[in-house]
Amino acid sequence: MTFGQLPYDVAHLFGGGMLLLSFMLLYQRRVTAVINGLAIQGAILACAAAWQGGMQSAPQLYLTALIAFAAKAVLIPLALRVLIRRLDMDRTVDTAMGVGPSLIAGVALVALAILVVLPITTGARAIAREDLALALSVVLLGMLMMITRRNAILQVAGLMSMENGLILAAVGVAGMPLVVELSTAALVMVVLVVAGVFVFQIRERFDSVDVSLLDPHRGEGR
Amino acid sequence: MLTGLLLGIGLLALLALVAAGSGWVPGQERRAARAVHGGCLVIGLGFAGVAAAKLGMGLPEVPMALPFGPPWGAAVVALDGLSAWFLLLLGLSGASASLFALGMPPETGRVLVPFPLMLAGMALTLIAADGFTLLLGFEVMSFASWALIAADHAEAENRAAARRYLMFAVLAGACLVPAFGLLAGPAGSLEFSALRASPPEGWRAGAVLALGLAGAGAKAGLVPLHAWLPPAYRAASGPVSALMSGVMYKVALYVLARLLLDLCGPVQPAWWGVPLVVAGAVSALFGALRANMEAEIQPLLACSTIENIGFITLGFGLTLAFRGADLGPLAALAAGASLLHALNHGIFKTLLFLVAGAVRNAAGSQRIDRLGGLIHAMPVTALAALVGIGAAASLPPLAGFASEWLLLEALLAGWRVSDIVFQVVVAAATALVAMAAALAAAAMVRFFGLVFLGRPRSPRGAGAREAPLKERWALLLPAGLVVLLGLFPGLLLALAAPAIRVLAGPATPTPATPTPAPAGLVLVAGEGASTYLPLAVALLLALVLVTLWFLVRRRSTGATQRGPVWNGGFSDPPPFLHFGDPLTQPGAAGFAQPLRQMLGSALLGAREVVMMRPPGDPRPGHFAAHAADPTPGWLLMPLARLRDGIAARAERLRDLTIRGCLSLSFGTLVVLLALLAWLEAR
Amino acid sequence: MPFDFPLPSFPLPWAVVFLPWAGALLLAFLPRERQATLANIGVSAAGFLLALALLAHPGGIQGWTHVDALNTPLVVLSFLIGLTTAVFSHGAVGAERFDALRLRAYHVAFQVFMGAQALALLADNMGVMWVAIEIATMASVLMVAVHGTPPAIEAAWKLFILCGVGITLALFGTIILYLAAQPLVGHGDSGLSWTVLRGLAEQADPGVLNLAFVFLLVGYGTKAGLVPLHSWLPDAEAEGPIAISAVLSGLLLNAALHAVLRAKAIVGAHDGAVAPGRFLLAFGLASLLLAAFALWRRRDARRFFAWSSIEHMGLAAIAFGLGGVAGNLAGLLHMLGHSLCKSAVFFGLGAAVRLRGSQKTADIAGLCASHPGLGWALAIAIAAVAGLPPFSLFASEFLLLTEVAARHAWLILPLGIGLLTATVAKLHILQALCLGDPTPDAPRDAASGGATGADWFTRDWFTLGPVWLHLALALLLGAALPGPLAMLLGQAARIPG
Amino acid sequence: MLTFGSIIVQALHLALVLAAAPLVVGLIRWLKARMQGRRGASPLQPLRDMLKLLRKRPVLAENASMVSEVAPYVACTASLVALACIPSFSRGMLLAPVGDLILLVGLLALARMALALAGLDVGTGFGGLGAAREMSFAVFAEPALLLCVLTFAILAGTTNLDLIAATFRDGGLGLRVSLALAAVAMLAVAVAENARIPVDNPGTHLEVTMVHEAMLLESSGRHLALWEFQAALKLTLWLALLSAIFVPFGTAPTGAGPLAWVLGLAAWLLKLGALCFALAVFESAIAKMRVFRVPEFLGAALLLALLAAALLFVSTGLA
Repeated sequence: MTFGQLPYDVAHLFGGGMLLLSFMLLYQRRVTAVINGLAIQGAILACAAAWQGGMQSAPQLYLTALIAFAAKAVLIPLALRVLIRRLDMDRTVDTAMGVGPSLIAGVALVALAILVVLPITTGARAIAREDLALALSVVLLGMLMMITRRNAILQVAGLMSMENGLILAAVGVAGMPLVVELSTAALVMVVLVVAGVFVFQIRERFDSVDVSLLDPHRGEGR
Repeated sequence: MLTGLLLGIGLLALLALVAAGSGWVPGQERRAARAVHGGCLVIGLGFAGVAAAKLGMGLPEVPMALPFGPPWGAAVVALDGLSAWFLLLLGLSGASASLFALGMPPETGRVLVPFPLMLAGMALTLIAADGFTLLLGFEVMSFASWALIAADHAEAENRAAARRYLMFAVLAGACLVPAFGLLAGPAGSLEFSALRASPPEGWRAGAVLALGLAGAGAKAGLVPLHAWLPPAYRAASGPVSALMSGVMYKVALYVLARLLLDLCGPVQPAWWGVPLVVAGAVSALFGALRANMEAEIQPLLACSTIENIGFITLGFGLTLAFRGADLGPLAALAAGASLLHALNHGIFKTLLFLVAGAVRNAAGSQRIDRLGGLIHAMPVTALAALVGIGAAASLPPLAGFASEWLLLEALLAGWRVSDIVFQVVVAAATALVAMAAALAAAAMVRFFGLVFLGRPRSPRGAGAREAPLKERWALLLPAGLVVLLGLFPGLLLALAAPAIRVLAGPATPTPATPTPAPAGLVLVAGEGASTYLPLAVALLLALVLVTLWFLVRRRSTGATQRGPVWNGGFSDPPPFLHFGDPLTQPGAAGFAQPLRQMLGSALLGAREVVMMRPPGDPRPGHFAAHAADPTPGWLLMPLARLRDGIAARAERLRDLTIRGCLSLSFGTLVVLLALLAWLEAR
Repeated sequence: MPFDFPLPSFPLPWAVVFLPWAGALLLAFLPRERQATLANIGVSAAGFLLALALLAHPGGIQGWTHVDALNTPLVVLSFLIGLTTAVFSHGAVGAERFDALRLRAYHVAFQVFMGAQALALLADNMGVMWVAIEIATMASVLMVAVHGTPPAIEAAWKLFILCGVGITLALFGTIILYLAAQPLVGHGDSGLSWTVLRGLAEQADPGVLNLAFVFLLVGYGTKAGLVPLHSWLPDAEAEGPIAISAVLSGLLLNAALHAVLRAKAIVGAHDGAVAPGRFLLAFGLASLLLAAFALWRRRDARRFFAWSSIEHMGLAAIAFGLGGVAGNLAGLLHMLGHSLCKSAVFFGLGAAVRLRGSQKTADIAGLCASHPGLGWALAIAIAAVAGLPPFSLFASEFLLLTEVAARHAWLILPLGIGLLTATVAKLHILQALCLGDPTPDAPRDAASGGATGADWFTRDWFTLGPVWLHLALALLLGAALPGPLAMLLGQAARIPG
Repeated sequence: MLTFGSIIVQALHLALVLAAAPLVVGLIRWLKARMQGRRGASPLQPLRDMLKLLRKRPVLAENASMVSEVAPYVACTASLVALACIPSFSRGMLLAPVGDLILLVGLLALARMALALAGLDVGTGFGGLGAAREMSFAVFAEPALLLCVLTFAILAGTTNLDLIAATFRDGGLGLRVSLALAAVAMLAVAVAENARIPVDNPGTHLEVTMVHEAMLLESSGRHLALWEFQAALKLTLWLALLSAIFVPFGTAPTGAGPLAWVLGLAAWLLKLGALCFALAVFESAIAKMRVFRVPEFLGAALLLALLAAALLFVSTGLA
């Protein structure tokens, strides 16, 4: 396999775009904006997958791209919007950590990701390494988002963002078997989480201020 | 022979199954009880027979690998001198206890199931020849005895006792298992032959010593790990406590001896003896003192057990020290003292606990303050008890004295280890042992004098009847043994020679080496200079007694006359007090008063509360005596508080929202990644 | 292996996986309680028989699956516990008061879970293993949530989110693992094959391997309930039908720990990579110590034993972290023994909870006095879980302790403290539940479908049978394992390295 | 071992101590009386008392058991056997191999327990009180005694009384601080064991002094005679023990002839008389102490004995 400079740059660009969007998600204060950002990230992921499909001449990646686009850029964001309307949720984000600190933490996480990936120069191809650093950053930022937001919908968004990073890594590794299957399986889980929010009307189970509501549910007082 | 033993163990397990099965069929308890106890009796006698054959005929010791065992290897069993010696005790004591239980009203399944299991566990521990089998038997024994203690679990006190008991048993296991691991080292084989081949060195050896002492000590009830012991006996029935006190602690001591004296190899330094000597002496003193404070007979006897365990441990410590100082004959002397005392104590304590069981059955209580005057109603039991307390108070020529004589001789020779610290320790230990012996005598006088002599203290006690025939036989069997053991300690030591060689080193003479003519009738110590001739002493005593009696009765022919008690001129009690004025009889607390004031207040935190009414107030005054063992206060309570404190802190981790839990996971991930980055950057 | 399997090309592992799934399909259409529970037993029994056939399987890779000494005993045990759970559930499901839909969902989820469990153990392809664990997670979420009460949903949601995140991380680790193998194997499925990876690990990039291990550890470690990733476990095991608690702690945790072990084996094969054992050791110690102290604050009996699962997983992790044949054997034995004993406890506890109508410890006192058969069975089962002899947890804890003492003596102290604290806590609960004055049974209304006193007695053996069977097996495992099985375990202990 | 001479010596010794026992008690009483300015009863008075008591019909309490009847014989026997082993005018008696110091302690304990049980038999307050105190005092006396034995054992290498006496007589040990300390300790133990002032007062039956006599309140007739005799034997035993160990001079060696015996006899009588005198002086000079001061008294003896052993470790360079 020989990659020219351009394909590498483009793939890198997609990855960088996803990371940027992760930061944007971390930065957003409004729920709808977060969902929009998520949709864009899903779209970029689809592009990245398609690009890699072309680069590695692996047709199954096109399928991945298609699924990612349909589900992550269109369907799930739509569903989340419906959910927000149905549950009549607060439209502003209730953060547990201020935006500033969470951005700083995000930068630190990216630095950590790079630090961790840095020693892997030996033997591994540069593209994989760069992609790995980006994907790792996206995953970590997604998780950071999950723990800095109190709203269930936004936590689902964080989980999705994590999963996006995951797929980015999967499509970035040349010749990864079972990509389609794995990405689909991961997607199914996210869909089920969203469905769970739907079915059980879980509004604020993550972090309710209403202790009297939560305590009996934990089964055992202190 | 080993096959026979294993068969016995298997049969015991089968008996337990039978007993468990009989629980489903109502109305079969009587037959089940007879089957279980009869079986235990026969198997116990079999054990004793096999052990005696092994010791007497010096059969070869061939380790045998069993067809089953833990998943990583076969279980190995063997019967060497040390095992056989303790097996002999197990057989004799087990047979006595079973015989006694046969005479008692049938027990429920709660007792019938664990009883044979406990015997099986002990036998397995004794014949084990690898670490796993040993601890398997050891813990089975602990668990079964827990079930026996918890059998009467309706009372909260008994439950607490059982819980504490099991806790210490687990502690013992948790100490002994790593001790074996340390002993095995990276080579990993736990077979005794392999362990002996590579004795531990340096800090490993020290750790084995500490863990072994703590582990076996926790099970044997060495101070300060004895807190569980007296309460455990409040609950157990006579035969069960006889078995526990007579044999179970000996099994723990067997493990101690096996671990420290045998498996650690013969080259350990002399100072190894010091911790054992100190622990033994302190246990002896504490146990004997507590025995004087207890208000119930079974805890009283249990405390006396602590004292005797201390003696045996002390002997093991001296053996270690003498062996380390290359004083072979003295090591053999100390080892012989310990082994003989283990056997003697096992038998006479079995006897005393069976007596206690008979008293409980007959008089319906074990509180000293509800008993009294039982010698009139239960003459045979009283006679057996008298033999027992004589041995427990180490009076010549009974069993306890011979072994204590050996122990004291070993202590008196302790100065030969040329180390001033050890010498002073041994001198102090001598004083403590003597004090403990005197305290034990006081405790035994208190036991016999208040329970069997005097007047009854309660209507129920006054209505006591002599124990049934089987129980009486079960009392007379160990009583006869106590007398025999006391008269022929030399023969016993000759029998114990293989066991002594295990402890003191292969080429040591036994203290019964027949330098003067009649072999086996003489105990010799101190290079042949000190001797004890129990048979001669006994004959002399008998001769003098008979002569004296004859002379006195010839001079004084008058028959005795009965009259009312004089009691220093005090007036007779009013007729409505059927048992006399109860306040004029010494009570359990009253008898203990001098010792409580002299030693109890300092060592046991004992105090007395006397509440006298002002003149003219008709209400009765009050007297209360308390003695509290300090060890729970400074050992268990702080630990429990620490545990609760940590638990409360740990609880904060549980009380998290989902976001908090996620943060935990995330934090873990980030920390691991950072760690990775740091590791790789190095 | 005693004889060759007649059809070497017959995909036995897949049959083991798909039989329960087919059963799930069948059960989805059985509306009546009695039929459904009996069918459930039938399917489970068939699955167990098939799993037994694995013992005769020559071993080796078959497509995405492989059969070796490590996973065979785990699979067989899983199906055994599946069968006993089905039997138990036949006696117990009436008391759960399911409506028709929930009953079907429950059975379907159960069988789906069983299949996924088998696949997770049998998978050679790490990707397939991941998918299987994901399916098992989702099935268990359904099983926990099946009652639909607020606490159940709370617990299920916690399980879902925490394990979902964990599983995502595990997938990331799997991808990185492939990244390590990719330069060596090129394209194709073999890049995710555990056997291939294990063989090639020595030549792979250690940095990539390290990274992969961290993610796999955190990911699957979450499922295995290792502290500090354990938060979902106590609640999940304490809600939902009690049969599920037995399955969760008996099977799911094993599958997850097995996955961690496989990852450890790969990374451990490379000398330049970080020593994975240390990580496992640290997680194991944290689990042991936290759980040991947390046990003292439990007032809910099921949560108590859920925490004890954390503790036991910690012990197994310590054993695997020690590594070596003895360490691995201890860990494996501990996993097997824990599954047997813990599910036995949950069966007994289930009956007790049903009788007393509460799962608070204070409401379930004195079982030995009121129901001697149940009380003593439960007492012995708890003692077995506490590591008292002669059951197999004693053997494994013994081996672990001696191993630790022989090789890392400084570990004795934390390990001993944790073990002692936990064991004593279990003895406390043993006495609290089984001994003493009995608390009154809950009153039963006829409409509830719950068993009356006499009825309970007839169904008695659906509870006590499994309990005694498990205890007997644990006894065999601990003290008298038949030779071939002992050999199998010995082989298994060599696999993780 | 079993020579004719040893048998003769043993028989003579037995006769001697049997005769000496009542006389020793009487002598001390007489000496004390003289010192206190009274004329005092004849030294033979205790013997007369005993003989008279023997003839009287014993009265037992209604609820007394066999213990009351058997205990005096047992106690007397134990004391007598112990006394028979202590060399008096000559060493090498028949019972010399039996005469072990630890056995002696055991026999004393046997006598003590018989006494205490007899005191408890009827269940009266006085008997219990006396028994409790008697057993409690022994708790301090026995260790002190055994530490003294430790000192002897270190010096003589044995616990056999005969050999110890021989070593101290012939071994040329000279004057040793350790032995002096041990002697003081042993004297204190002897005072306590024999219920003498300051531990107990043998001359009264008042409740305040009750230890030994309290246990005998219910005995009468031949039983009381036996108890009195036992007390006398015990006192003689202690005096003989002290003289055998600390002043072994003049004692005839093993296998000596009658001339040496006569010399030894004279020396022994002299020693005994001196000890009686010393005891009388001591008892006349000091007052009885409170019961609960006794542990301090015996504790001091215990410490002295420990000090004796420790000094020995240091001074003889055994360390």
